[in-house]
Amino acid sequence: MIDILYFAWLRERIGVPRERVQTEALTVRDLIGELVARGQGYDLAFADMTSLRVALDQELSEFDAPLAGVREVAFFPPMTGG
Amino acid sequence: MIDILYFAWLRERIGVPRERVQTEALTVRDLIGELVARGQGYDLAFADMTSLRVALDQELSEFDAPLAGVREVAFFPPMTGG
Amino acid sequence: MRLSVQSDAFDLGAESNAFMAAAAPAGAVVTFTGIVRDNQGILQAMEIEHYPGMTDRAIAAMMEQATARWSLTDALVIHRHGRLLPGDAIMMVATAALHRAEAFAAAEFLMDYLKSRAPFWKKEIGIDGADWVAAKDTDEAALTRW
Amino acid sequence: MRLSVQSDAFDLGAESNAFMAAAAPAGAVVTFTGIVRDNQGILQAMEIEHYPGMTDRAIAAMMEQATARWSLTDALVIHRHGRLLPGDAIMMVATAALHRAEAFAAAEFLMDYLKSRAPFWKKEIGIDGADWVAAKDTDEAALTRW
Repeated sequence: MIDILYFAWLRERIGVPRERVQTEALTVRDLIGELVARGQGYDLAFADMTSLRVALDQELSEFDAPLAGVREVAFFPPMTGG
Repeated sequence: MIDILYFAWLRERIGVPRERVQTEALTVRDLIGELVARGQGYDLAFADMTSLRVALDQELSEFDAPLAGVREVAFFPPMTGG
Repeated sequence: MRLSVQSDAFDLGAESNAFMAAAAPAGAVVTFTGIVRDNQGILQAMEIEHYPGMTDRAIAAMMEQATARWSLTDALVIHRHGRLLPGDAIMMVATAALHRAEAFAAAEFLMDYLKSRAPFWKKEIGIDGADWVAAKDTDEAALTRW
Repeated sequence: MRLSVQSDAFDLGAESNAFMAAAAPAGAVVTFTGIVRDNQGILQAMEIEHYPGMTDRAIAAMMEQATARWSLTDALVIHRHGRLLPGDAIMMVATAALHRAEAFAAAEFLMDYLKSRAPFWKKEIGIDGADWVAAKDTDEAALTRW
Protein backbone atom coordinates (compact mmCIF):
# COMPACT_ATOMS: atom_id res chain seq x y z
CA MET A 1 0.00 0.00 0.00
CA ILE A 2 1.21 3.46 -0.87
CA ASP A 3 -0.11 6.94 -0.07
CA ILE A 4 -0.57 9.21 -3.05
CA LEU A 5 -1.00 12.97 -2.57
CA TYR A 6 -2.14 15.51 -5.14
CA PHE A 7 -1.69 19.27 -5.01
CA ALA A 8 -2.97 22.35 -6.82
CA TRP A 9 -4.70 21.65 -10.15
CA LEU A 10 -3.80 17.95 -9.99
CA ARG A 11 -5.82 17.72 -6.79
CA GLU A 12 -8.70 19.59 -8.43
CA ARG A 13 -8.75 17.41 -11.56
CA ILE A 14 -8.53 14.17 -9.61
CA GLY A 15 -10.99 15.34 -6.98
CA VAL A 16 -9.23 14.11 -3.85
CA PRO A 17 -6.17 15.43 -1.98
CA ARG A 18 -4.88 11.97 -1.15
CA GLU A 19 -5.67 8.28 -1.46
CA ARG A 20 -4.14 4.98 -0.46
CA VAL A 21 -3.61 2.54 -3.33
CA GLN A 22 -2.49 -1.03 -3.82
CA THR A 23 0.06 -1.08 -6.63
CA GLU A 24 2.50 -3.39 -8.37
CA ALA A 25 4.27 -0.47 -10.08
CA LEU A 26 8.04 -0.61 -9.99
CA THR A 27 8.64 3.02 -10.92
CA VAL A 28 6.82 6.35 -10.73
CA ARG A 29 6.15 6.10 -14.46
CA ASP A 30 4.49 2.70 -14.00
CA LEU A 31 2.34 4.12 -11.22
CA ILE A 32 1.23 7.01 -13.42
CA GLY A 33 0.29 4.44 -16.08
CA GLU A 34 -1.93 2.60 -13.61
CA LEU A 35 -3.59 5.83 -12.49
CA VAL A 36 -4.20 7.13 -16.02
CA ALA A 37 -5.89 3.81 -16.89
CA ARG A 38 -8.62 4.73 -14.41
CA GLY A 39 -9.75 7.63 -16.60
CA GLN A 40 -12.10 9.89 -14.57
CA GLY A 41 -9.88 12.95 -14.41
CA TYR A 42 -6.69 10.99 -13.86
CA ASP A 43 -6.04 10.96 -17.58
CA LEU A 44 -6.54 14.72 -17.69
CA ALA A 45 -4.40 15.32 -14.62
CA PHE A 46 -1.48 13.39 -16.08
CA ALA A 47 -1.92 14.45 -19.70
CA ASP A 48 1.04 16.84 -19.73
CA MET A 49 4.08 15.27 -18.10
CA THR A 50 6.21 18.38 -18.65
CA SER A 51 3.95 20.17 -16.15
CA LEU A 52 4.24 17.37 -13.62
CA ARG A 53 6.58 17.05 -10.65
CA VAL A 54 6.88 14.12 -8.25
CA ALA A 55 8.20 13.76 -4.71
CA LEU A 56 8.95 10.40 -3.06
CA ASP A 57 8.76 10.47 0.71
CA GLN A 58 8.86 14.28 0.51
CA GLU A 59 11.97 14.56 -1.65
CA LEU A 60 11.77 15.75 -5.27
CA SER A 61 12.40 12.82 -7.58
CA GLU A 62 12.28 11.56 -11.17
CA PHE A 63 9.69 9.57 -13.11
CA ASP A 64 12.09 6.67 -13.52
CA ALA A 65 12.80 6.40 -9.81
CA PRO A 66 11.97 3.00 -8.24
CA LEU A 67 9.07 2.80 -5.78
CA ALA A 68 10.56 0.04 -3.64
CA GLY A 69 10.31 1.06 0.03
CA VAL A 70 8.51 4.32 -0.77
CA ARG A 71 5.54 5.11 1.49
CA GLU A 72 4.37 8.46 0.12
CA VAL A 73 4.22 9.67 -3.47
CA ALA A 74 3.16 13.25 -4.20
CA PHE A 75 2.22 14.64 -7.62
CA PHE A 76 2.00 18.37 -8.27
CA PRO A 77 2.61 21.06 -10.89
CA PRO A 78 5.81 23.16 -10.92
CA MET A 79 6.06 25.03 -7.64
CA THR A 80 5.23 28.73 -7.34
CA GLY A 81 6.50 29.76 -3.93
CA GLY A 82 8.22 32.92 -2.79
CA MET B 1 38.63 83.81 -3.36
CA ILE B 2 37.79 80.17 -3.13
CA ASP B 3 36.70 77.94 -0.22
CA ILE B 4 38.76 74.81 0.28
CA LEU B 5 37.45 71.96 2.44
CA TYR B 6 39.43 69.00 3.76
CA PHE B 7 38.03 65.74 5.09
CA ALA B 8 39.25 62.68 7.01
CA TRP B 9 43.03 62.34 7.17
CA LEU B 10 43.58 65.27 4.83
CA ARG B 11 41.84 67.46 7.39
CA GLU B 12 43.96 65.99 10.17
CA ARG B 13 47.26 66.46 8.32
CA ILE B 14 46.47 70.02 7.29
CA GLY B 15 44.98 70.89 10.65
CA VAL B 16 41.90 72.82 9.53
CA PRO B 17 38.57 71.63 8.09
CA ARG B 18 38.29 74.58 5.72
CA GLU B 19 39.96 77.78 4.65
CA ARG B 20 39.40 80.58 2.18
CA VAL B 21 42.29 81.24 -0.17
CA GLN B 22 43.24 83.73 -2.85
CA THR B 23 44.49 81.78 -5.86
CA GLU B 24 45.55 82.30 -9.45
CA ALA B 25 45.38 78.55 -10.17
CA LEU B 26 43.65 77.60 -13.41
CA THR B 27 43.12 73.92 -12.58
CA VAL B 28 42.80 71.71 -9.51
CA ARG B 29 46.32 70.45 -10.17
CA ASP B 30 47.67 74.03 -10.12
CA LEU B 31 45.87 74.68 -6.85
CA ILE B 32 47.39 71.58 -5.28
CA GLY B 33 50.82 72.85 -6.41
CA GLU B 34 50.23 76.15 -4.62
CA LEU B 35 49.11 74.39 -1.45
CA VAL B 36 52.01 71.90 -1.42
CA ALA B 37 54.46 74.81 -1.71
CA ARG B 38 53.29 75.94 1.73
CA GLY B 39 54.84 72.84 3.33
CA GLN B 40 53.49 72.51 6.92
CA GLY B 41 51.49 69.32 6.46
CA TYR B 42 50.13 70.31 3.05
CA ASP B 43 53.03 68.50 1.39
CA LEU B 44 52.27 65.40 3.46
CA ALA B 45 48.52 65.62 2.81
CA PHE B 46 49.00 65.78 -0.96
CA ALA B 47 51.98 63.39 -1.18
CA ASP B 48 49.98 60.50 -2.63
CA MET B 49 47.73 61.68 -5.44
CA THR B 50 46.33 58.18 -6.01
CA SER B 51 44.69 58.41 -2.57
CA LEU B 52 43.22 61.81 -3.31
CA ARG B 53 39.76 62.74 -4.55
CA VAL B 54 38.42 66.19 -5.38
CA ALA B 55 34.96 67.68 -5.62
CA LEU B 56 34.18 71.03 -7.26
CA ASP B 57 31.06 72.71 -5.94
CA GLN B 58 30.08 69.37 -4.41
CA GLU B 59 30.45 67.26 -7.56
CA LEU B 60 33.24 64.70 -7.94
CA SER B 61 35.77 65.99 -10.45
CA GLU B 62 39.23 65.50 -11.96
CA PHE B 63 42.60 67.09 -11.21
CA ASP B 64 42.71 68.67 -14.66
CA ALA B 65 39.33 70.34 -14.26
CA PRO B 66 39.36 74.15 -14.61
CA LEU B 67 38.64 76.26 -11.51
CA ALA B 68 36.95 79.12 -13.35
CA GLY B 69 33.67 79.94 -11.61
CA VAL B 70 34.19 77.34 -8.89
CA ARG B 71 33.36 78.53 -5.38
CA GLU B 72 34.07 75.43 -3.31
CA VAL B 73 36.85 72.85 -3.69
CA ALA B 74 36.92 69.79 -1.43
CA PHE B 75 39.82 67.38 -1.02
CA PHE B 76 39.39 63.99 0.62
CA PRO B 77 40.57 60.37 0.52
CA PRO B 78 38.58 57.64 -1.27
CA MET B 79 35.13 57.43 0.31
CA THR B 80 34.17 54.67 2.72
CA GLY B 81 30.42 54.94 3.13
CA GLY B 82 27.79 52.26 3.40
CA MET C 1 18.44 29.87 11.83
CA ARG C 2 14.65 30.03 12.02
CA LEU C 3 11.99 28.79 9.65
CA SER C 4 8.26 29.26 9.94
CA VAL C 5 5.53 28.16 7.55
CA GLN C 6 2.34 29.69 8.85
CA SER C 7 -1.12 30.94 7.92
CA ASP C 8 -0.91 33.95 10.26
CA ALA C 9 0.40 37.32 9.14
CA PHE C 10 3.88 38.28 10.30
CA ASP C 11 5.31 41.66 11.30
CA LEU C 12 8.21 42.53 8.99
CA GLY C 13 9.44 45.27 11.33
CA ALA C 14 9.42 43.16 14.47
CA GLU C 15 11.05 40.24 12.63
CA SER C 16 13.71 42.52 11.13
CA ASN C 17 14.61 44.06 14.48
CA ALA C 18 14.75 40.70 16.26
CA PHE C 19 16.87 39.27 13.45
CA MET C 20 19.29 42.21 13.52
CA ALA C 21 19.61 42.08 17.30
CA ALA C 22 20.78 38.47 17.07
CA ALA C 23 22.90 38.84 13.93
CA ALA C 24 26.29 39.57 15.56
CA PRO C 25 29.06 39.39 14.42
CA ALA C 26 27.41 40.22 11.10
CA GLY C 27 28.14 43.52 9.37
CA ALA C 28 25.40 43.08 6.78
CA VAL C 29 21.73 42.13 6.99
CA VAL C 30 19.52 41.73 3.91
CA THR C 31 15.77 41.18 3.98
CA PHE C 32 13.42 40.35 1.16
CA THR C 33 9.65 40.61 1.46
CA GLY C 34 7.21 39.34 -1.14
CA ILE C 35 3.87 41.14 -1.36
CA VAL C 36 0.57 40.20 -3.05
CA ARG C 37 0.11 42.57 -5.97
CA ASP C 38 -3.39 43.54 -7.01
CA ASN C 39 -2.61 43.57 -10.75
CA GLN C 40 -4.41 46.86 -11.38
CA GLY C 41 -7.37 45.88 -9.24
CA ILE C 42 -8.06 42.57 -10.99
CA LEU C 43 -6.92 40.40 -8.09
CA GLN C 44 -9.24 39.90 -5.13
CA ALA C 45 -7.29 37.32 -3.17
CA MET C 46 -4.47 34.81 -3.39
CA GLU C 47 -4.69 31.30 -2.01
CA ILE C 48 -1.47 29.49 -1.26
CA GLU C 49 -1.52 25.72 -0.96
CA HIS C 50 1.47 23.82 0.36
CA TYR C 51 2.66 20.31 1.13
CA PRO C 52 3.03 20.43 4.91
CA GLY C 53 5.36 17.49 5.38
CA MET C 54 7.73 18.50 2.64
CA THR C 55 7.75 22.28 3.01
CA ASP C 56 9.81 22.49 6.17
CA ARG C 57 12.43 19.98 5.11
CA ALA C 58 12.82 21.50 1.64
CA ILE C 59 13.29 25.02 3.02
CA ALA C 60 15.57 23.89 5.85
CA ALA C 61 17.81 22.18 3.29
CA MET C 62 18.03 25.40 1.24
CA MET C 63 18.86 27.41 4.34
CA GLU C 64 21.59 25.01 5.39
CA GLN C 65 23.08 25.13 1.93
CA ALA C 66 23.03 28.95 1.90
CA THR C 67 24.48 29.17 5.40
CA ALA C 68 27.43 26.94 4.52
CA ARG C 69 28.10 28.49 1.13
CA TRP C 70 28.08 32.14 2.23
CA SER C 71 29.16 31.70 5.86
CA LEU C 72 25.96 33.25 7.14
CA THR C 73 25.84 34.15 10.80
CA ASP C 74 22.05 33.75 10.71
CA ALA C 75 19.14 33.14 8.33
CA LEU C 76 15.36 33.42 8.55
CA VAL C 77 12.52 32.29 6.29
CA ILE C 78 8.84 32.95 6.99
CA HIS C 79 6.33 31.80 4.37
CA ARG C 80 2.57 32.08 4.64
CA HIS C 81 -0.07 29.76 3.25
CA GLY C 82 -3.85 30.08 3.04
CA ARG C 83 -5.84 33.08 1.87
CA LEU C 84 -4.06 36.42 1.42
CA LEU C 85 -5.26 39.80 0.20
CA PRO C 86 -3.59 42.33 -2.10
CA GLY C 87 -0.94 44.23 -0.13
CA ASP C 88 -0.37 41.35 2.29
CA ALA C 89 3.17 40.14 2.83
CA ILE C 90 3.46 36.57 1.49
CA MET C 91 6.87 35.72 2.82
CA MET C 92 10.18 37.09 3.96
CA VAL C 93 13.80 36.03 3.93
CA ALA C 94 16.56 37.52 6.06
CA THR C 95 20.28 36.79 5.84
CA ALA C 96 23.18 38.00 7.97
CA ALA C 97 26.85 37.81 6.98
CA LEU C 98 30.12 39.58 7.68
CA HIS C 99 30.01 41.42 4.35
CA ARG C 100 27.31 42.66 2.02
CA ALA C 101 28.10 40.51 -1.02
CA GLU C 102 27.49 37.30 0.93
CA ALA C 103 24.27 38.54 2.53
CA PHE C 104 22.88 39.64 -0.85
CA ALA C 105 23.90 36.45 -2.68
CA ALA C 106 22.41 34.20 0.00
CA ALA C 107 19.11 36.12 0.01
CA GLU C 108 18.82 35.90 -3.78
CA PHE C 109 19.72 32.22 -3.73
CA LEU C 110 17.04 31.51 -1.13
CA MET C 111 14.46 33.47 -3.11
CA ASP C 112 15.28 31.65 -6.35
CA TYR C 113 14.99 28.29 -4.62
CA LEU C 114 11.83 29.18 -2.71
CA LYS C 115 10.20 30.21 -6.00
CA SER C 116 10.83 26.93 -7.79
CA ARG C 117 11.77 24.25 -5.25
CA ALA C 118 9.63 24.83 -2.18
CA PRO C 119 6.25 23.07 -2.45
CA PHE C 120 3.88 26.03 -2.57
CA TRP C 121 1.25 26.68 -5.23
CA LYS C 122 -0.44 30.02 -5.70
CA LYS C 123 -3.98 30.48 -6.92
CA GLU C 124 -5.21 33.90 -7.93
CA ILE C 125 -8.84 34.68 -7.16
CA GLY C 126 -9.87 37.41 -9.58
CA ILE C 127 -13.02 39.23 -10.52
CA ASP C 128 -13.30 36.91 -13.55
CA GLY C 129 -12.60 33.64 -11.75
CA ALA C 130 -9.73 31.72 -10.20
CA ASP C 131 -6.54 30.43 -11.78
CA TRP C 132 -3.38 28.68 -10.65
CA VAL C 133 -0.28 30.78 -11.16
CA ALA C 134 1.93 29.22 -13.83
CA ALA C 135 5.59 28.70 -13.02
CA LYS C 136 7.77 31.06 -15.04
CA ASP C 137 10.57 29.86 -17.26
CA THR C 138 12.63 32.79 -15.98
CA ASP C 139 12.31 31.48 -12.42
CA GLU C 140 13.52 28.04 -13.46
CA ALA C 141 16.35 29.62 -15.44
CA ALA C 142 17.36 31.72 -12.42
CA LEU C 143 18.48 28.54 -10.64
CA THR C 144 21.21 27.87 -13.17
CA ARG C 145 23.33 30.76 -11.89
CA TRP C 146 23.91 29.07 -8.54
CA MET D 1 11.73 58.37 -2.29
CA ARG D 2 13.21 59.43 1.03
CA LEU D 3 16.77 60.18 2.04
CA SER D 4 18.04 61.01 5.51
CA VAL D 5 21.62 61.67 6.62
CA GLN D 6 21.48 61.87 10.39
CA SER D 7 23.46 61.40 13.59
CA ASP D 8 20.52 59.81 15.44
CA ALA D 9 19.90 56.10 15.49
CA PHE D 10 17.08 54.77 13.31
CA ASP D 11 14.63 51.93 13.88
CA LEU D 12 15.05 49.33 11.14
CA GLY D 13 11.72 47.69 12.01
CA ALA D 14 9.67 50.88 12.00
CA GLU D 15 11.36 52.07 8.80
CA SER D 16 10.78 48.70 7.10
CA ASN D 17 7.10 48.62 8.02
CA ALA D 18 6.51 52.21 6.94
CA PHE D 19 8.34 51.56 3.68
CA MET D 20 6.36 48.42 2.96
CA ALA D 21 3.05 50.10 3.76
CA ALA D 22 3.76 52.72 1.09
CA ALA D 23 5.37 50.40 -1.48
CA ALA D 24 2.27 49.51 -3.54
CA PRO D 25 2.04 48.37 -6.30
CA ALA D 26 5.37 46.67 -5.52
CA GLY D 27 5.54 42.90 -5.19
CA ALA D 28 9.08 42.91 -3.83
CA VAL D 29 10.82 44.88 -1.08
CA VAL D 30 14.53 44.49 -0.31
CA THR D 31 16.30 46.08 2.65
CA PHE D 32 19.98 46.21 3.45
CA THR D 33 21.34 47.22 6.84
CA GLY D 34 25.01 47.85 7.58
CA ILE D 35 26.14 47.20 11.14
CA VAL D 36 29.32 48.20 13.02
CA ARG D 37 31.31 45.01 13.60
CA ASP D 38 33.47 44.75 16.70
CA ASN D 39 36.27 42.83 14.95
CA GLN D 40 36.67 40.30 17.75
CA GLY D 41 36.47 42.91 20.45
CA ILE D 42 39.22 45.17 19.05
CA LEU D 43 36.87 47.95 17.97
CA GLN D 44 35.56 50.35 20.59
CA ALA D 45 33.76 52.84 18.37
CA MET D 46 33.42 54.07 14.82
CA GLU D 47 33.36 57.73 13.86
CA ILE D 48 31.81 58.67 10.55
CA GLU D 49 32.67 62.01 9.00
CA HIS D 50 30.77 63.35 6.02
CA TYR D 51 30.59 66.33 3.68
CA PRO D 52 27.19 67.79 4.54
CA GLY D 53 26.61 69.83 1.42
CA MET D 54 27.57 67.05 -0.95
CA THR D 55 26.16 63.99 0.80
CA ASP D 56 22.49 64.62 0.08
CA ARG D 57 22.96 65.54 -3.56
CA ALA D 58 25.28 62.58 -4.23
CA ILE D 59 22.89 60.07 -2.67
CA ALA D 60 19.81 61.64 -4.27
CA ALA D 61 21.47 61.31 -7.68
CA MET D 62 22.19 57.59 -7.05
CA MET D 63 18.60 57.03 -5.94
CA GLU D 64 17.20 58.75 -9.01
CA GLN D 65 19.43 56.67 -11.24
CA ALA D 66 18.37 53.43 -9.51
CA THR D 67 14.69 54.38 -9.60
CA ALA D 68 14.78 55.01 -13.33
CA ARG D 69 16.91 52.00 -14.24
CA TRP D 70 14.91 49.41 -12.27
CA SER D 71 11.47 51.09 -12.32
CA LEU D 72 11.38 51.26 -8.53
CA THR D 73 8.06 52.15 -6.97
CA ASP D 74 9.96 53.54 -3.97
CA ALA D 75 13.45 53.85 -2.47
CA LEU D 76 14.85 54.81 0.92
CA VAL D 77 18.37 55.58 2.15
CA ILE D 78 19.23 56.40 5.77
CA HIS D 79 22.90 56.95 6.62
CA ARG D 80 24.25 57.91 10.01
CA HIS D 81 27.29 60.04 10.82
CA GLY D 82 29.06 60.77 14.10
CA ARG D 83 30.08 58.27 16.75
CA LEU D 84 28.69 54.70 16.60
CA LEU D 85 29.29 51.66 18.75
CA PRO D 86 29.75 48.01 17.76
CA GLY D 87 26.35 46.50 16.93
CA ASP D 88 24.88 49.85 15.90
CA ALA D 89 23.20 50.09 12.53
CA ILE D 90 25.23 52.45 10.31
CA MET D 91 22.83 52.78 7.43
CA MET D 92 19.99 51.15 5.57
CA VAL D 93 18.72 51.00 2.04
CA ALA D 94 15.24 49.86 0.98
CA THR D 95 13.98 49.31 -2.55
CA ALA D 96 10.53 48.38 -3.84
CA ALA D 97 9.79 47.05 -7.32
CA LEU D 98 7.23 44.92 -9.11
CA HIS D 99 9.57 41.90 -9.18
CA ARG D 100 12.40 40.61 -7.03
CA ALA D 101 15.23 40.86 -9.56
CA GLU D 102 14.78 44.62 -9.88
CA ALA D 103 14.51 45.21 -6.13
CA PHE D 104 17.67 43.19 -5.47
CA ALA D 105 19.69 44.79 -8.27
CA ALA D 106 18.74 48.31 -7.22
CA ALA D 107 19.64 47.65 -3.57
CA GLU D 108 23.04 46.23 -4.55
CA PHE D 109 23.66 49.11 -6.92
CA LEU D 110 22.85 51.66 -4.21
CA MET D 111 25.13 49.87 -1.74
CA ASP D 112 28.02 49.73 -4.19
CA TYR D 113 27.66 53.44 -4.93
CA LEU D 114 27.20 54.45 -1.30
CA LYS D 115 30.41 52.58 -0.43
CA SER D 116 32.59 54.39 -2.95
CA ARG D 117 30.78 57.51 -4.18
CA ALA D 118 28.98 59.00 -1.19
CA PRO D 119 31.22 61.37 0.81
CA PHE D 120 31.53 59.47 4.08
CA TRP D 121 34.77 58.50 5.82
CA LYS D 122 34.96 55.94 8.59
CA LYS D 123 37.46 56.04 11.43
CA GLU D 124 37.86 53.03 13.69
CA ILE D 125 38.62 53.76 17.34
CA GLY D 126 40.33 50.66 18.69
CA ILE D 127 42.01 49.64 21.89
CA ASP D 128 45.38 50.35 20.21
CA GLY D 129 44.48 53.70 18.70
CA ALA D 130 42.45 55.19 15.89
CA ASP D 131 42.72 54.67 12.14
CA TRP D 132 40.85 55.73 9.03
CA VAL D 133 39.30 52.84 7.20
CA ALA D 134 41.01 52.32 3.84
CA ALA D 135 38.84 52.06 0.75
CA LYS D 136 38.90 48.53 -0.65
CA ASP D 137 39.89 47.75 -4.22
CA THR D 138 37.03 45.26 -4.27
CA ASP D 139 34.53 48.04 -3.54
CA GLU D 140 35.86 50.14 -6.38
CA ALA D 141 35.83 47.10 -8.67
CA ALA D 142 32.22 46.37 -7.71
CA LEU D 143 31.13 49.53 -9.54
CA THR D 144 32.25 48.19 -12.89
CA ARG D 145 29.38 45.70 -13.02
CA TRP D 146 26.77 48.45 -13.28
